[in-house]
Amino acid sequence: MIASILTYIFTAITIAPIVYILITKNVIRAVFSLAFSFLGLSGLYVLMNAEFMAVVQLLIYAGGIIVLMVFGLMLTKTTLNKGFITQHRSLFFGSLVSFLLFISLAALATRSGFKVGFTEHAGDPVAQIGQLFLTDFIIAFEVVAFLLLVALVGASYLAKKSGE
Amino acid sequence: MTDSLLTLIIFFPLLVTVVILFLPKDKDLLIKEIALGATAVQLILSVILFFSYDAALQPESWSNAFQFVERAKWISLYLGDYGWLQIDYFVGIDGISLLMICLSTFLLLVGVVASWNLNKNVKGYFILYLILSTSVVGCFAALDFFLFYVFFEFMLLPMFFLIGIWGGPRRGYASIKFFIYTLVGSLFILAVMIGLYLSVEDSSLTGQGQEVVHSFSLVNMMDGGYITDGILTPGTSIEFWGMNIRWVAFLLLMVGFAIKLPAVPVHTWLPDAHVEAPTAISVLLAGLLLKIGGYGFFRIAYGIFPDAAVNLTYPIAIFGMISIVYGGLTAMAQNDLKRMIAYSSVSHMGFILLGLASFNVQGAGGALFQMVSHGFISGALFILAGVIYDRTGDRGIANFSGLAKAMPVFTGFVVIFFFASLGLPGLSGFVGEFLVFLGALGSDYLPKWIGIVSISGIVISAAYYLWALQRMFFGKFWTREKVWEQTMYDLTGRELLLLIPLAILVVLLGVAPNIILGPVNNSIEFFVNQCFAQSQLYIAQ
Amino acid sequence: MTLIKTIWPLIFILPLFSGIIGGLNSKQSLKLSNFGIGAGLLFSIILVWLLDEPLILEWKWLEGVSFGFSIDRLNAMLVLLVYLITLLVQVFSITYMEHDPDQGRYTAKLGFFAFSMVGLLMSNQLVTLFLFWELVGMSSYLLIGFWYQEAARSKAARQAFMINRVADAFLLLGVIQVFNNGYATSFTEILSSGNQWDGFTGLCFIIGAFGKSAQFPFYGWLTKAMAGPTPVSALIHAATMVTAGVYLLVRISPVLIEWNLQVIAIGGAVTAFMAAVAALTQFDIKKVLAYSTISQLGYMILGIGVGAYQASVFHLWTHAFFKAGLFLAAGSVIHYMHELDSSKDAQDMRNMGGLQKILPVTFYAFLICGLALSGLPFLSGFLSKEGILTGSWLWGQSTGNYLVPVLAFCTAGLTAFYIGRQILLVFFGSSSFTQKIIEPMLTIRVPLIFLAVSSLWFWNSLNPINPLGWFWNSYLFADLGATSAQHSILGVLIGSIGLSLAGLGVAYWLYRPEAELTQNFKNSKEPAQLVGKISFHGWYIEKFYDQIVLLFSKIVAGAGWFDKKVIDRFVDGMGVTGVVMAKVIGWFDQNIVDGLVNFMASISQLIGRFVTSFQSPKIQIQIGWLLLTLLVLLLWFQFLT
Amino acid sequence: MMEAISPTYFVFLSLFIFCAGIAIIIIKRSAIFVLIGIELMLNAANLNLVYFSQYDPGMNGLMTSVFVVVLAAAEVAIALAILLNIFKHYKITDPDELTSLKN
Repeated sequence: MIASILTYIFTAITIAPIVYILITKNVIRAVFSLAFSFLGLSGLYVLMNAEFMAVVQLLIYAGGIIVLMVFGLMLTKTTLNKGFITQHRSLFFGSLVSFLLFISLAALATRSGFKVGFTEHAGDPVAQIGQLFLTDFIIAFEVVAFLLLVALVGASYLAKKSGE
Repeated sequence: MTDSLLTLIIFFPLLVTVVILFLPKDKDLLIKEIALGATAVQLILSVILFFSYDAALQPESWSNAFQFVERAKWISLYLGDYGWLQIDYFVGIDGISLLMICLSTFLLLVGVVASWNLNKNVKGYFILYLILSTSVVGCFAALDFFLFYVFFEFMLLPMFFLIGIWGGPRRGYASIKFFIYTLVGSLFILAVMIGLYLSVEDSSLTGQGQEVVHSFSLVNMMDGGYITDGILTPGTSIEFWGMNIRWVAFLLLMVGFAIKLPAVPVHTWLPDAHVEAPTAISVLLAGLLLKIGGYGFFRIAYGIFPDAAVNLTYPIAIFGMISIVYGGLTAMAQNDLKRMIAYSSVSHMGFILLGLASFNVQGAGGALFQMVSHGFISGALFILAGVIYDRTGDRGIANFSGLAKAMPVFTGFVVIFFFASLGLPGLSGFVGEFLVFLGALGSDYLPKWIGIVSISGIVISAAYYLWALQRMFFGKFWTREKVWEQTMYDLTGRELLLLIPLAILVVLLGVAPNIILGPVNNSIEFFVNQCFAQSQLYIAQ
Repeated sequence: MTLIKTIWPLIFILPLFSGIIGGLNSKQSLKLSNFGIGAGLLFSIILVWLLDEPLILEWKWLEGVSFGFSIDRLNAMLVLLVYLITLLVQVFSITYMEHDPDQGRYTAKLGFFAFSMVGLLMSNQLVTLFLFWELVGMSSYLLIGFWYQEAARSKAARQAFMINRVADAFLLLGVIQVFNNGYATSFTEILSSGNQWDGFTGLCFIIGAFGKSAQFPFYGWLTKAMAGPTPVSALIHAATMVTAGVYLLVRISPVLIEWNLQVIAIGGAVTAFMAAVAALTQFDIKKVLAYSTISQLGYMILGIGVGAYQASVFHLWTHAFFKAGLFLAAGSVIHYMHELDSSKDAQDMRNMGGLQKILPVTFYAFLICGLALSGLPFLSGFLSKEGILTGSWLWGQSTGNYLVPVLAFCTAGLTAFYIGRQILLVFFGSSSFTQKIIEPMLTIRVPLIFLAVSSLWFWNSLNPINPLGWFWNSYLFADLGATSAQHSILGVLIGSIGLSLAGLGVAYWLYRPEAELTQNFKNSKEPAQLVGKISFHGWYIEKFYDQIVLLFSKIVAGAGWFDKKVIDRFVDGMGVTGVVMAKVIGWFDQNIVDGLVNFMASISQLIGRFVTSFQSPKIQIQIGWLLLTLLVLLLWFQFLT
Repeated sequence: MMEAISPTYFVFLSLFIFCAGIAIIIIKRSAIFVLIGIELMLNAANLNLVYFSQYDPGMNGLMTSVFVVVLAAAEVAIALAILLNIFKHYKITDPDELTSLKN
């Protein structure tokens, strides 16, 4: 019973900041509210017994990416505070598209009929993940590693170039 | 010598274009002489053709109605379950196309002489000119629908550039309009061509495999070489908007060729094209390209769908009559001489529609004669309009008066050709109109009042010609710009060289029209009787 | 004789040669071309003398249509008449046109006219007749508009041709009807086969003939034709061209059915009367003669209608002489007035008077021809007019329709009156001119004398009273056999003489030199009261043409009520119909039909612009469209398949 | 314990987040917002993956979502670097003005 209440709380925590992002014109506030919504999400992951995922979410998303964005924001703003205010544009068109998409995908989802077979997990999920990393997903693991290397080197090179 | 004469006539100018291609650009005079030589040779060949044409031939069916026939396999593809696609280079003439070829070669020669003092990139001009002459003569001689269509489209290209580059101030608009207008027309013809192709099989070639060999040959189409269940096979029950599919095909052809003719609702490209085209090109445009439309009616629309033609004589005659009266009235409203002549051509072309619709020998003979005589008269009229334009750069009727004082010889020719065009008997204009009226009033398909209303056409044409004559040529000598008064010198040698043969021809054809109608009479009679017999046959099916 | 038989077609080509020769060297052109015409005259005299049976020459012009000439007695005699009058007119115009710069063109045109007129008379097939009919129309257009510098003259020429053209359209319709209904297409066959034509074809021919011979609805053009030089008016619009209509009707009268003949009779009578009334109050010397020609033509047509076509041919013959004489005399008067001072209008009778002593020969010629016109006995006019009057009287008795004879007799009186008035006004009264010029002997006097003498009676028949005594009668109509045994009725005889004498008397009483009418004639203006106005404006026939044109353009244009000013600005005869209506159609053609084409072009441009808006550079919009298409695909596969 | 909340709830939640992400991308004027939008869409996907990997013994969903997260991080890094460069050069971050691909 508590779980469902917790789920509702956490969904509220994710949805509220998103709605705020939609409304606000201020970029800084949007970035921070994004961080909050990531918190809500990690809470949900916990409820779905994916503790590893929750931690990863918190660590990388809330910690890394948001910080990166703030940095990016700060560097690209010329004058204090004015630069953060943006305007909305083709409001009607964007909302129309997203709303239509929402409607049709929702209709789609309801018609697809999920069959949920509930299976209990055995053992510690994190160990299992670690095992899986090095067994089934070994190729993906190596590729991602390599990709991260390239990305970071590229990013730093680009940033450096803009540095001089 | 006479077996490959037709191919020679058609492709000789093409050979000469190859020669001109290698000449350096600045040798203007040499190029002009070569072009003159080419068209002269072409004229001589067509004169030989005229005299070696056997007028006494009494054909029974279309297959042996044509002379100087040359046939060679051009394209034959195997299209799987659609059987064989057979297109061949099939060329031949009968009386109707003989006259058209002689007219076109003569006017092409006149065109070259008319464009003698041209100085803007002469080489390009004459290459396009000779390509045009090939395609025009080819069009008249083609007996394969595909070949006819190729020449028909091929004619548009040089014409587009000739008007587009060497034309008057608004040439861009005029040439594009001309090109697209006629292109749309030819789409209709293309549709019918494909329909016919799918429903006609060439029995002589089916022997190869068991599949059907479809062919484009007009002779098969005319002689009824249809496969049993083809789309356009006579007696089909396929309906399209409530009309028999063959009638729809006939109407499509009518619209396609009516644009070319031009008939009234679709004629607005002609005045623009004429006003903007240089003199020589508007002579060709009026002399030849309008006749392709008329020839198309004779050979294709009436030849292949006589049953539809018989039933639709009434509306066609109405359109012809409207063209005559409407064309005449709009000609009266023009204040540019060339535009007035263009609209008078629309009115004269209405006679052809009327002549054909009367579906009897006089009507068809009159329509054919009108095509030939209009070719000469309108050619001369455009040269005359060109004379004024060369001297002053302006053709407004209201801008001149009393030209007779300044240019008496020029006025003499203008009077001759104006009276020829308004149908004064004794000149060739009258004969065509007289025969068409004879046909229209005597035909048992048309009510009398159509003929009577179109006779009012000759009064209207008299009105606008004499009005223009009086405003421009009689009265005190005055020109809008003072500077023009010095440049109004009388006709030069070259212009006389053009106008005298045309004047002689116009008088000769007026006094003795049998010179050209005599040899052609058998084929006209055969054309009308065959159409009638075929139509009864098809209707019976 | 056989030589004549072979080369007789040459006869109508001769004037063309003389015209061309004349045209080339313009100085002595008139003298040169006289030889050509003289040769033609000689040739025709021989022909008339030797001819016994009709000669026919025919060749195939078109399929089923042949082109042919033929000479029989009637047209041989008329050809002789044409050549004679042309010779006289050419001799006259040597002096008349001596100071005119381009005489060459004048001779060429005269030659061309003579060629087409003789061609018309000699043509046997109807198509040939129509061909020369139009050529005659064209040559009259060229001759009326000879002095083309003056816009008014060339406009008159154009209007004359247009009105002729309308009548010729009907003639063409008639000719085509003849071909289509299978009637006989040549005069020789008509004479022999004689199967009756249907009413409509007959009517078309009648309208054609009425147009050329300036009968009731169409006579407006003849007064306009006076714009041509006077010798031309004498030749064409008195003696030769206008009689073509009469000739045609005489030729086809055997095949016309009953009501057609009645139409001819009534048409002729009405025209004769109207023209005579119109001639009463004219000021222009040539206009009076023009109206009198119309009225005499009315007589001839009337003669054919009532069946007395021998009398009408006889009248045609005599009328040619005295009317040509009158015109040439008027020409010499105009020439004299022109020499005097060319500022004043040389043709206006108001500044003439008392020319009797100054131009004696002209006066006597004018007097004799005038009296011949008025129909006094001992003159040719009387004989032929008598024949027509008796014919109409007999016809009146037989058909009970007395309108025609009554009109004929009134016209006889009126003719006498207006010719008397003209003679008195021009030649008698106070002569304000002193300087006496002697007309050059040969060129002016000889033709006048010849014409005056020829209008005496003995040229035509021994007995001055009996209309049947015409020498040519037996020659012309021997083979046809005189139709009705005509005898001159005493009553008609006395009636006609009485009427002409009365006419002359009244004219003398009103316009005698000392009468107050002649005194203030010098400065009299247009008649005020209605009858005078009707007569002066020639029954408003020209105004009537303009009204038809007006009405027609209103009906056809159908554009609301045209205000008077707009119409008046455009009123110049035939042009009005075309201009007003054509402008509307011209505009329509430009904007609607052409506009449609441009509209199609602009639609494609519109669609083009709309589609490009999708590919806008903004990234977000592109993302949006991307998702939208994704959505559409989704829906398509999910819901619709 | 999860039966209380039916799977469609979570699907609807992730769907909402996804569409919000799209709306943000299209509506907002600043490039940063576009990045935010992308992050949201990725998270929505992760949510689904994680939720359904509960029922998958092989936990594939979880694995892929981890990879997604890693990639998202790399992607943001690169995006921001590019953004910095653009800002350096054009002084604007509004995607509308970034229309020419020259230099």
